[in-house]
Amino acid sequence: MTIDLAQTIANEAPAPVVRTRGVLRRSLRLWRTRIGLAITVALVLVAIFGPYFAPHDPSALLGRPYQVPSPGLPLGADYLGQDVLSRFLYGGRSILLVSVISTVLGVGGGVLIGLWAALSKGWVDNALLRGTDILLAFPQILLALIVIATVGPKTWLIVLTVALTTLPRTVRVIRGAATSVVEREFVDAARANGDSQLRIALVEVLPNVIGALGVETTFRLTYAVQLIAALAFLGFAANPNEPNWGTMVSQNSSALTLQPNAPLVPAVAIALLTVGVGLVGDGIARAAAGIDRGTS
Amino acid sequence: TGSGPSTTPSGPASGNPAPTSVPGSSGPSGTPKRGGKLSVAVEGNGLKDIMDAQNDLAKIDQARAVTGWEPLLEFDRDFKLSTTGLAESVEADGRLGYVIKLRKGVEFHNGKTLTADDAVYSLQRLTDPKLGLDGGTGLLSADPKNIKKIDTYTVRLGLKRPDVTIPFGLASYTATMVPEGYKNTGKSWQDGQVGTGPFRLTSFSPGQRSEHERFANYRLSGKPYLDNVTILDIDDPNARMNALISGQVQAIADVPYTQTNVITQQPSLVLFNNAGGGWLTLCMRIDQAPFTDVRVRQAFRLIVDRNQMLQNALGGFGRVANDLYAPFDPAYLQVPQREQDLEKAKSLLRAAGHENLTIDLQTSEVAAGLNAMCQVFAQQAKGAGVTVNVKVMDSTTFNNGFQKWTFSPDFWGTRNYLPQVAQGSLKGAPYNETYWPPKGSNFASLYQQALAEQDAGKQTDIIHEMMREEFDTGGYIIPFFDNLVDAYSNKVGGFQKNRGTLNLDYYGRHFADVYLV
Amino acid sequence: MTKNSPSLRLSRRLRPRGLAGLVAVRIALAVLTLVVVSIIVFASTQLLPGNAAKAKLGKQATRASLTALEKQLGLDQSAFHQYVHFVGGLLRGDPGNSLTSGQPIMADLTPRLANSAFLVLVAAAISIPLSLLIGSVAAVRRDGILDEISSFLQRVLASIPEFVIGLALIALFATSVLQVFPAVSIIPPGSPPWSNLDAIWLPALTLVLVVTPNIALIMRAAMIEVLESDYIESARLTGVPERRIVVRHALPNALAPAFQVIALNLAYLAGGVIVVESVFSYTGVGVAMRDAVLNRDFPTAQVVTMIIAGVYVVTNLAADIGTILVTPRLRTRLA
Amino acid sequence: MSAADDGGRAVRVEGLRIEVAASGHDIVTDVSFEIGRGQVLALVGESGSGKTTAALALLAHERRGVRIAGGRVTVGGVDMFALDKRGRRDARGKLVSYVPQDPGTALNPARRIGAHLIEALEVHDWGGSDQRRRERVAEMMREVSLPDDPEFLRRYPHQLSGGQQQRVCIAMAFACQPAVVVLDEPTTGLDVTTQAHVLATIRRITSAEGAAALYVSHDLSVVSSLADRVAVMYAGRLVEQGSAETIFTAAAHPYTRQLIAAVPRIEVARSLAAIPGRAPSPGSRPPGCPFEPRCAIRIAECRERLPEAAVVGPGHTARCLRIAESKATLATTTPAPIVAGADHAEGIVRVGGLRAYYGDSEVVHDVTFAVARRECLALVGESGSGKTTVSRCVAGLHDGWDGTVTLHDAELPRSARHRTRAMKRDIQYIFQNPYGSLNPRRTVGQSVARPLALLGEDRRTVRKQVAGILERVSLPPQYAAKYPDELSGGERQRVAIARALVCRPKVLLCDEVTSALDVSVQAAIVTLLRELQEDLGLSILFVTHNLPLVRSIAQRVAVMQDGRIVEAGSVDQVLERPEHDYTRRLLADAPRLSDADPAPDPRAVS
Ligand SMILES: Nc1ncnc2c1ncn2[C@@H]1O[C@H](COP(=O)(O)OP(=O)(O)OP(=O)(O)O)[C@@H](O)[C@H]1O
Ligand SMILES: Nc1ncnc2c1ncn2[C@@H]1O[C@H](COP(=O)(O)OP(=O)(O)OP(=O)(O)O)[C@@H](O)[C@H]1O
Ligand SMILES: [Mg+2]
Ligand SMILES: [Mg+2]
Repeated sequence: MTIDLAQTIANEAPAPVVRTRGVLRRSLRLWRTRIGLAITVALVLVAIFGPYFAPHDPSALLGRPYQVPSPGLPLGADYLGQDVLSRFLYGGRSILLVSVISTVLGVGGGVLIGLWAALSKGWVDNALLRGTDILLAFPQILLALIVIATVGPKTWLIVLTVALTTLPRTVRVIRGAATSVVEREFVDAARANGDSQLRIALVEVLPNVIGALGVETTFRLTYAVQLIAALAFLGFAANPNEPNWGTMVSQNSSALTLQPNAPLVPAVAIALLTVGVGLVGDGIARAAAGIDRGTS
Repeated sequence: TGSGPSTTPSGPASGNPAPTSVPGSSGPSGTPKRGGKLSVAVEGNGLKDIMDAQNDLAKIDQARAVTGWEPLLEFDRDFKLSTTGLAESVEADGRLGYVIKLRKGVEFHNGKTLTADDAVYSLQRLTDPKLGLDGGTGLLSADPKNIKKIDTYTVRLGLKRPDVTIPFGLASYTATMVPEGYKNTGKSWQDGQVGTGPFRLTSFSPGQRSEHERFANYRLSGKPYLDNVTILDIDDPNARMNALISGQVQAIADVPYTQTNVITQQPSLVLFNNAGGGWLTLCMRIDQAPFTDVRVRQAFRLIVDRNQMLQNALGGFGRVANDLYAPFDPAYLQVPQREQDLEKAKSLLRAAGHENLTIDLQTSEVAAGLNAMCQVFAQQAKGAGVTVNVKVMDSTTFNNGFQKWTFSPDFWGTRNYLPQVAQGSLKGAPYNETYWPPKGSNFASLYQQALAEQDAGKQTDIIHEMMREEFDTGGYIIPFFDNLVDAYSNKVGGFQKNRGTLNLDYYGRHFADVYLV
Repeated sequence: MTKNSPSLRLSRRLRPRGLAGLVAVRIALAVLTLVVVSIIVFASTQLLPGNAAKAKLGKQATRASLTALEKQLGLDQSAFHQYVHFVGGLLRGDPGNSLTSGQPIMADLTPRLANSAFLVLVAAAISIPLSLLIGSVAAVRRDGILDEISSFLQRVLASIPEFVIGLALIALFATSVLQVFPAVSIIPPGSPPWSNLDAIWLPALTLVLVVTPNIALIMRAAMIEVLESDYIESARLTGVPERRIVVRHALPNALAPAFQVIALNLAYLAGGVIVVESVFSYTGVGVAMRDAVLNRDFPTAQVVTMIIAGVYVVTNLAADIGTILVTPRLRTRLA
Repeated sequence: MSAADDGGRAVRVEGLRIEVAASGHDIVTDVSFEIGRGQVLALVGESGSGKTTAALALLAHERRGVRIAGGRVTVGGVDMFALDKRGRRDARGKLVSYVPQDPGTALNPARRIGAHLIEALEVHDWGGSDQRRRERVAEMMREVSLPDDPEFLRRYPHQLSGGQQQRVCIAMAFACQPAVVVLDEPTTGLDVTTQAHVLATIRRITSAEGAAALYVSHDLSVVSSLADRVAVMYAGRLVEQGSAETIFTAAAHPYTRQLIAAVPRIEVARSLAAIPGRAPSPGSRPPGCPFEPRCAIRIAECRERLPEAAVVGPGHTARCLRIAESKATLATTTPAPIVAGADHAEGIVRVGGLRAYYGDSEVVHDVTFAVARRECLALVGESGSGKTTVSRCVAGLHDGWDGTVTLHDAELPRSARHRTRAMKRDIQYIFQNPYGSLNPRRTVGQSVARPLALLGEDRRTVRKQVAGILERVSLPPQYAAKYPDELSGGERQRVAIARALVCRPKVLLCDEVTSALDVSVQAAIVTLLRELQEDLGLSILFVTHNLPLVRSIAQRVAVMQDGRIVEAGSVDQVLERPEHDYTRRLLADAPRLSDADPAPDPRAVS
């Protein structure tokens, strides 16, 4: 047993619990949130509906490798002679799906464990924190590499790995945000009523850490996208010929000067997606901080 | 005694597909100049890099071996045997032996003179089955117990069975001569890594680099021109390109096929494109469904649009092939080019009961263009109603499954027909991926006949019969012969085009011909 | 009704006191973490389909050679015995031979470690003071135009994958636009990393661009929280000059949260080098790790993992101790 | 800053107006007052009335989002608003200094006490030499009754108690011998004993240093022993000003009078008069008299025009049109019999031999008491004496305890988790802080309905009962849809009480339920609890450190010190004839309102 530094620091300056009702709405008033949301929505739309607008089969061989744009191939061809535009339109789905699923899994699990730790305190809390410490000792990419080295690059494995690297960070953030909430008396009131631990966690505490959760989710999502893209870049993608923004960057990264569209379009898409989501997170963070400070 | 076919210089096989001419491959002119240091980046194998004069696993190991060591015979620029190596002559001595006369006055880096003792040791080491050296793969018929010194400069190489391809084996770039007692002890390369080549190895770090220093007493006077050569292991082709562009190295092996324009756009760089005899192939295991049915194999060969595959997988840097290998062999079989015929493919598949076939194609980018070739094939197969799932994996997994995959690609270097059959198309051949020949075939006995046949004309007939069988029913889909595409700075001279087996003109013929301008 | 058993109370009383005691506890926990990490790392190989011997022999595996190699690698022993052997090797600094090269792992890794450590330290030495400065300035001028722009840019930078940054830097400074820095970081073996400074600029710059925004954003938030606090307002109302308030009053209180983030980012750097080193072909542990994974060189991958985990644990330990030292409440509680 | 022509005044505030920067709504409107040298002016008013905002204007300081929009503040002859940035900085701490409300957060946790004190002198270059400054620090430490040894000065703030921290802040404020010191509720966070010490310190140091003081407080009884003059603030305006004696004995404004009437008296049991309604927030203040909506004696005119400050007596002004009526009809004290018929025979809750632990330290030792039906037992004692711990043990919220707690003779399991539904229903707990005890994310209705839902009631019954119980605590039914942040503190505490009452408990545990509230709101809550006790026959354990309040609510009282009950008995007996020293000390330290006209003065009407 030892003192927990994070907790002590948190206790030292007890941040007023954010009046979370309105954090999200208030964040929408910030220009950065709006820009972020616009970017994110645009890219999500591209990812979801892109395939319906793709002019070609994404794996059809339509030109010479790295053919420069022409009327038939508005963004030119990639390393294999496939249409960059069609592959771009198809390529958002899987990266979005994989990163969203793994983020949901990781953040979901992290929220449950984080709340559990905050509510339990004592040795349970300590044990859970140690557990996250152990997971954190493997940097994200390293953990992913170890798992891939063991089993090979499978989609479900990448999802689980990214979720697993997301989890401990979420645990820490949520636990940190929740420690000041669980000290509040309405939690005691619920306990005195005989509410179950799970209900207290989900109904009483969780809504009060929505601000932190919102920020955390957006950040984790950007890291998930980055991690998946980085794995693809290092050559660990589940199915390299499936159109996917991450693999597109790595497969075509050499054509930066020859046919810049091929690597740049997906790279910019990834960057915009993460920047968009990140800006939304930043907006939420600022709105929450603004409410904390009593300003808007 | 008649000389073996290999020592008989013969012209290029008449029907060979002509190498595509590629612009931008003219080197700088000028006379060679002494001095300077050359850095060359070659694709390596990371920590798997080895230093053994008679063995190689990756291209970078080749580069190192040829820099410091030489074989008895050599291939000339037309892929014909020449006696410019360490042997003055290699003569057949009956059906079961060759007599090798060593060049006199050849000095090792440590000052010792090359003698028959060294040659006997070298040949015994090469043919030691326990060592499994690459340099020995062309000497499988040799009898290790029957390698004898005749005098100080003469050695007799006895054979277990008649084999006229032995001189080819002796010309392999890894069939080098090492001093007696040579060992690849790994740690103590400083003491033992001694050869007769133009450069002496001075340092070696696996996965990183090796340093080579000019050997002043090299047997060709005036050569080499360079003082030092550094061979860098840069695995990532983009990084190699970047290193060349930013001037960190002066030459690189293997420019990615799709990126040659990057080189040609730079006035200071030279693209060095060599039409070699190497080939990429898709291997169908004829002993496994669905390829047990010859009609499926035939259908798959008809699926391929070879030209499109060449353009899209190799960016055009190669020549369309006809499901046959050994293009530089004088006996190469001339048959009409096989073209894509999806209708015929479909009807063959229907007949074989494999309509709407779905099959996995396991691949890994163990050679440039393999994955692309597989993906192009998958795309083309759609036209015949065949679903090909390309499974890309890391090289280790892929290599671990070598010879286990039902359908997978592979790559081969330049060889003549019979040596190639010995490597990959016989039962018991070390790299037989297609499990050729089929039951009931007389392919193996034809091979034995051809090996023993000293009459070139008769041998050609036998070879044609073998090639015909492979062309009709074989397990290889050979869409093209790939070119070796390298690049160097225009400050470097001395690289010359050849039909060679190795990059950068055999690494500038041991880097002896290369100079800085 | 005896709620508190005597043994429990006794154990509480045995809790170590004093700074040394706390540091001892922290170190013990760090060691414990490393032990668990080592068990996980070791266990991961046991999960492998096929073992290390098979991975090594690959193409040429035959039954006999496999058994022989298994014996040589100790794979025929019990898992526990193998684990003890594994940890023993790590502790002795001789964790065995690489499966790919057959050479001692540390022979290859030691110079790489020096290179990577130098790269990370250079990146840290630039990014930590820089980010603390940017974060503090942004907090002091918060919501001003400077702050808005700088935090927007930082958010954007923090969101771009590191390999994209690396590739962009290569295009910008080494190949396409300018050719002022080398694109590939070639460090001759045997020479210390600082003798090849030009090889380090671009990778270090990449790491700096990746890490700085993370620390700066947290520093900004921590600093704002401190600047909003009552004691800062009190100091203002006592007439303390603003500069002094920022430097003497606010900064020490913002450092504790910053330490934690710095530790996390240093640990990130240790992992992030895998990608960045790959982009620049930098001869470091990151590339060694990537190759080890590609080649299924488990012993090497295990050692690199243990090293990086060790870096994480040590930086965290340092951050914890640093936090204690800058937080009087914690420091004096122990006195 | 020689005060040449300030006519003996240390501070002069004229027409001060402060607004919310974003909206332009006034927080403080047209505030004028003066403080003579060496004088203490108390600025009183309920929460949100603008006291802090106005007080900080003396230092020309605007809090974030707030703007000083008009008026003049002269301190020691210096026009504070005319100063530039640097001038203000020089003035702060030297000419006018500030003692914040919460010393716990006002001292930098990373800096030593000595550094704080030295810096306060150093930034103004006070004394000229370090030696001189060190002497001054030692002198100040003695003046605030703290040790002046270097060891103590090397301590960090968290190593001091709340009272010590506040005394450090006071020492800092007086260190440079300012003309005026602004003290913003400096004792609110402290228990009575500490509060008494700090008040004494302030009294002593103001006269010793000859400084004027502006003392901000919402607690009239605290102010009565300290202030020379009192200014009453309501909704951003000063509604009444006068000498302390006048205000406490002859207040003119209805608000002041009702405020005084809401203060519990230790001497006499009385029902506390609450002021109905709530104070308007900035932006929703009426154009007429701001107190009009809540005023018992309002007339139509009150709504139309803002009353001017009328002179009532020497140095006594009030902003009211109905001063005479106010004095005639509004009593400031209402003695009333409050001792109800507690059923002493029936001990519903019995606590026997209770020992409670935190970790390995025992903080409650062998506590025994019982609460009968329809009885209110007050548990009093200074901070840290274990009051909360005892009540949490009874409620099952703290499970580190030995001993017995019985309800209707049935022994209760230690933790609420192991208690039956009926047990949980019968004992309900109301928390100290109404801001913390309601989940900000759940509506009032949801919060109140939760205990019922747990008892398995169906939807419709639940809804009916919620509406009923809200009415019982005087909240309109539509409040069920509101979120806590839309409610005032008093309303929240009513919701908390409603939640506790909704499942008809037998026993209510109230932990300092009024300490976070203004006196006028406290009066309303106490009245409500008393009614409930009467009507429903509830037993109440009322934890408080406010002794006067005990008089107004409890029948019996138990005094706790260091985890033990040192004295127990009927309220009258314990408060009037205390037997234990500790009780006597508590009584002596309790602030008293220097009383007050017992009945309306008939002469004032004429
Ligand atoms: N930055 C701000 N923006 C908007 N309104 C504010 C701001 N600061 C204070 N107010 C409002 O001004 C009013 C007066 O606040 P102030 O803190 O001066 O009251 P107070 O009398 O000191 O109250 P308390 O007794 O609770 O300390 C309150 O209604 C508050 O909501
Ligand atoms: N969570 C805790 N952990 C350890 N000790 C505690 C804890 N809570 C309270 N204590 C200690 O228990 C003792 C009794 O505290 P308790 O809160 O019951 O006092 P109280 O009389 O309610 O005080 P207050 O008037 O300040 O509310 C105190 O000495 C306190 O320091
Ligand atoms: Mg206030
Ligand atoms: Mg209490």
